[in-house]
Amino acid sequence: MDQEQLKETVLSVAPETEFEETGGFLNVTIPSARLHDLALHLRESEDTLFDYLFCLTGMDWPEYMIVVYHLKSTTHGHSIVIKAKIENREKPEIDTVSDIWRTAEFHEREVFDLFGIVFRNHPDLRRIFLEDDWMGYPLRKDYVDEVNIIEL
Amino acid sequence: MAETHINTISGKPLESQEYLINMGPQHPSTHGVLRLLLTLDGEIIHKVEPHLGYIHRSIEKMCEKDSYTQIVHLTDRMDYLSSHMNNEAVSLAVEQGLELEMPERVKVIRTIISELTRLSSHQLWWGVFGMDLGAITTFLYGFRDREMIIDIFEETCGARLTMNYNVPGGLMFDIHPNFQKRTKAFVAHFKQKLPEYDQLLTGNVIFELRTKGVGILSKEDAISYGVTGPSGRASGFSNDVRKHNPYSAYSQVEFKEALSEEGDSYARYKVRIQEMWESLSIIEQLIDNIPEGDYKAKTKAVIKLPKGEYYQKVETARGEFGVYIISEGGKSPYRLKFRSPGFSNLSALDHMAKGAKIGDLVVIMSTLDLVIPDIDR
Amino acid sequence: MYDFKSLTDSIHTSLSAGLSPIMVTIIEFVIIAFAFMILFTLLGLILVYAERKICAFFQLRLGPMRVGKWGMAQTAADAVKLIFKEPLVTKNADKFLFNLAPFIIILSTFLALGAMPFAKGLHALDFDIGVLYLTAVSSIGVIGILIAGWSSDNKYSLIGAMRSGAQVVSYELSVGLSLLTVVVLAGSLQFSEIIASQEAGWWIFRGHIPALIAFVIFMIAGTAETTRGPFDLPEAESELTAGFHTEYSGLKFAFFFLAEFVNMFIIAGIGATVFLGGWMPFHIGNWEGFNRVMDFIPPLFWFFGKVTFLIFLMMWFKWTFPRLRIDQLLRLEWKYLLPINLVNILVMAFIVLKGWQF
Amino acid sequence: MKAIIKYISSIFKALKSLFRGMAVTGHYISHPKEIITQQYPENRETLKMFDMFRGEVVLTHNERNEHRCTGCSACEVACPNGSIEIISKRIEMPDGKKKKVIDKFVYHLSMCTFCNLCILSCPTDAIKMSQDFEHAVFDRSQLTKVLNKTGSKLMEGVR
Repeated sequence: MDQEQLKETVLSVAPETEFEETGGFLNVTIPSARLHDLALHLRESEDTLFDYLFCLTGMDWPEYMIVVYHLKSTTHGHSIVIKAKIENREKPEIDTVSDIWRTAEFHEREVFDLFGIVFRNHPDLRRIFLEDDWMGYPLRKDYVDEVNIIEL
Repeated sequence: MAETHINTISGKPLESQEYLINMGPQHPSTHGVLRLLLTLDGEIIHKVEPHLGYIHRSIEKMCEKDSYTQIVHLTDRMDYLSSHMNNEAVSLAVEQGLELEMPERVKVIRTIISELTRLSSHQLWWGVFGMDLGAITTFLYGFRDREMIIDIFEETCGARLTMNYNVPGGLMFDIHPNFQKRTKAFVAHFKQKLPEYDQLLTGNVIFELRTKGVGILSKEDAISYGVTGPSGRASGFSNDVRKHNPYSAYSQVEFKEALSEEGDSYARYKVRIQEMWESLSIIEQLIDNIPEGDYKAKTKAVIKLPKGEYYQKVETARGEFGVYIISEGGKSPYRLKFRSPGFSNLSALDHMAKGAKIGDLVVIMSTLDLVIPDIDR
Repeated sequence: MYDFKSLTDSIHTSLSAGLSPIMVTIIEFVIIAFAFMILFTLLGLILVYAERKICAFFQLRLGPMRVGKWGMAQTAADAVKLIFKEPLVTKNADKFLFNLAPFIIILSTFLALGAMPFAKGLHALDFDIGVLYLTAVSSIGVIGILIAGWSSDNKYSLIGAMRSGAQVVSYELSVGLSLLTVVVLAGSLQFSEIIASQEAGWWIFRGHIPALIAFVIFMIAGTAETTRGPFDLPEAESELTAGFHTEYSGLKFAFFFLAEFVNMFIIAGIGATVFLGGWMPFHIGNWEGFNRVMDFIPPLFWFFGKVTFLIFLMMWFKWTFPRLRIDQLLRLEWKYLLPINLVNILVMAFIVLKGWQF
Repeated sequence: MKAIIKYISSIFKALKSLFRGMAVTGHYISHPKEIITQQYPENRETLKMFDMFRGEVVLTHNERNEHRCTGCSACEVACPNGSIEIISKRIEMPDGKKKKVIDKFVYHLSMCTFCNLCILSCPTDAIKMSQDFEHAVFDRSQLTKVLNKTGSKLMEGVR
């Protein structure tokens, strides 16, 4: 599928989508509530068949948070980047996609650990790198830790 | 799990408990500080729960403060066995942002050193794999051959492991005059020694018993878990970045993507051995054809990436390594994400080890070729 | 020619001259006990050094080189270190059993060592059921391993102990049966008679193929019984860290360590005695001249030469092969070694019945 | 019958594969010339590192105890982990002008990752990597070094 067709497919599921082409991929920004439906559609639909989630990134912007999903189809060879925008920066929540791609289970735990984004329906949402009693979420931009972060 | 067995004499149910074992963080076969919480029933594994973070250094956070030239040396310390490829990924991502075209010489040298790194990583893996199986001698044989590659690195790049030879915009220095001679000597040497690897392990009946049918990962699962690299290719998941998205000089060389269908530990082993042959062939094709030219493109002293997003993936010895840079136009990235192959490969461990025995777990872990700093970052 | 009987007899007579028979027996006991203790220590030191050197040469290394010329004093230095090391006991360990286990293991090796025929007349315990005795006492060691694993309150140790229980008990069968094959040939369970029966040639050459098969099975099962690689599952260090002796340190660990090496010597010793003629020189049929020359080499050299060869073979196995998995290990015993062994004994019995052996 | 033949042939195949492995190790034990390990530290005299090897940062001095460091702090900026600290001072030149020179070139070996970025950034080639690799000391404070020798001064003509 070329990018135009992909756009149409995405629009048919999530009409309020914004598109952007950067970094060699088609970037799709959607509200977080739409994510699971879109992901499931892209995974299951015969024309798209995005079966390989190769990168899952959390991002902290001043007003909102974003979870980025890099998808690729091993049969069709096309790629897409979904950016799910979470408006509530203080208590971010989003649906898990670990039921669609198994690898997301670990990656979502990592994002939860470092950004504090809660993935609803995740089978085992715990901190993965840090200790269970760690305060705060280190990769957030407003995280301060005077002991461990040395400013050069 | 806790099943109820009936005492055959008294007829009363026996109570049994789950047997929980901490494998690691100090354990000879976790190769670093990986901690696995095993749930056992006798020798049989019911659940493997990795507990990570013992060597988490928050490299992604550090990158948000560093300049692009400084970021490169941090990637050495993630997957230290494919440090050159990691460096290359960051350099390529930055060059993509700067829209720099590399001189041919840089591309070829980067490819040769990448393949040498892959070879050295696979040699170490082979040695360690034998050791995990109990054949400790292989460890030294693998290291003997690896030492020659490390010497090449030391002479050209200045360090043995954490080379930091790539810089955004080219290479740190030109290759050493001895580079070609040494590399050719190594290729000739290793072509003789690689059959010995087969003789010692591949055909061995005990080795086949230990690996065949152990830790089977189907193609669907490999894709779903994002298991890449030789581990994924052994399941039939064609994912070689060098083939699908060629970078550096990979489009100029002929090589086969080592694939297998079985998806068991033996297939993963064979794929890696096959990859060593392919790497040797790639090096042979390039080593005499290093074009003349600059070893570096012109860059500004302070590199500032234009606002935007850049994703670059390379094939390391462990799989697909991705660098995702989000730049706001400054001299350091707004956010930088490393997609490390080990992390995704580890996520499949529980699935693969279910129902296997303790001895099998060691084999599965070893054939996944985990490098812990790569997982923890 | 080299008969130690005259030496032992002269000691006995000189002691009997002035002492009561009970005192003589006690003094003789003490002498033998000292001799065996010295032998045990020497064996331990030499074998550990040999293992480290041989393993190093297999692995393109030099091995210990620092302490003494060519690192000769390395094991002695290690022993000194182990003696002065603090004996640690885990908090919840069963202290009594924990301390008892190394002694049980060392006891079984001592008992087995006693029945070793080193040379003509140099033989502490020459029972008429020597083979039976040896297989019996050498399996006491597994009780020590089980106790050690159970009492150290360590989950790895427990798994290691359970593995070794299953392993040693199974392989005991093959060891016994492969020895029986030769017993059928020799017609005696007494070691001295088994050796004497090989005067015309060693059983491995005279017993046709069944003897050779029995020898191969004995070597495999014997290696398994000493829990050495490739059958070192109870202490598989890449799986169970150190298996049943994970929690032991200092002198108690040294006991386990020594016992492993002396057990290897015992297995090689039995193999040499039963299949390769023990101290009996290499004789070929009726070549008088050749046999005469061979007789000039002292029997002690023959015995230790054969044992060294077999030990080297066992080390070669260990440093070449990967380790088996526990179920494969048991499958090897019950599906391969045991049936082959049973058929082998039948064939051998048939051969003996027909008088076909050389 | 077929099963029995298969059983027996599997045994022979297994034994053959084992012997093949033993042949490899047997080859190496009988060829002691193949031994690859070195006797360090006995071979200290002959052990020479490659010229490119990055051991530690040194400030080169010539025989008149002069170095080329102008104290521009380019290396300090380039260093990713703060291993280099340059403490400069102002001295009065004979002609009455004040000039900035280095007082102390402090190098924290314990923090250095040997990435070579400082060497590349130096505009006057004042620092280089030495091939010394024996860094072990008994006290951590010894790893903080002052690289400029006492009494050294800037080489003529370097600016």
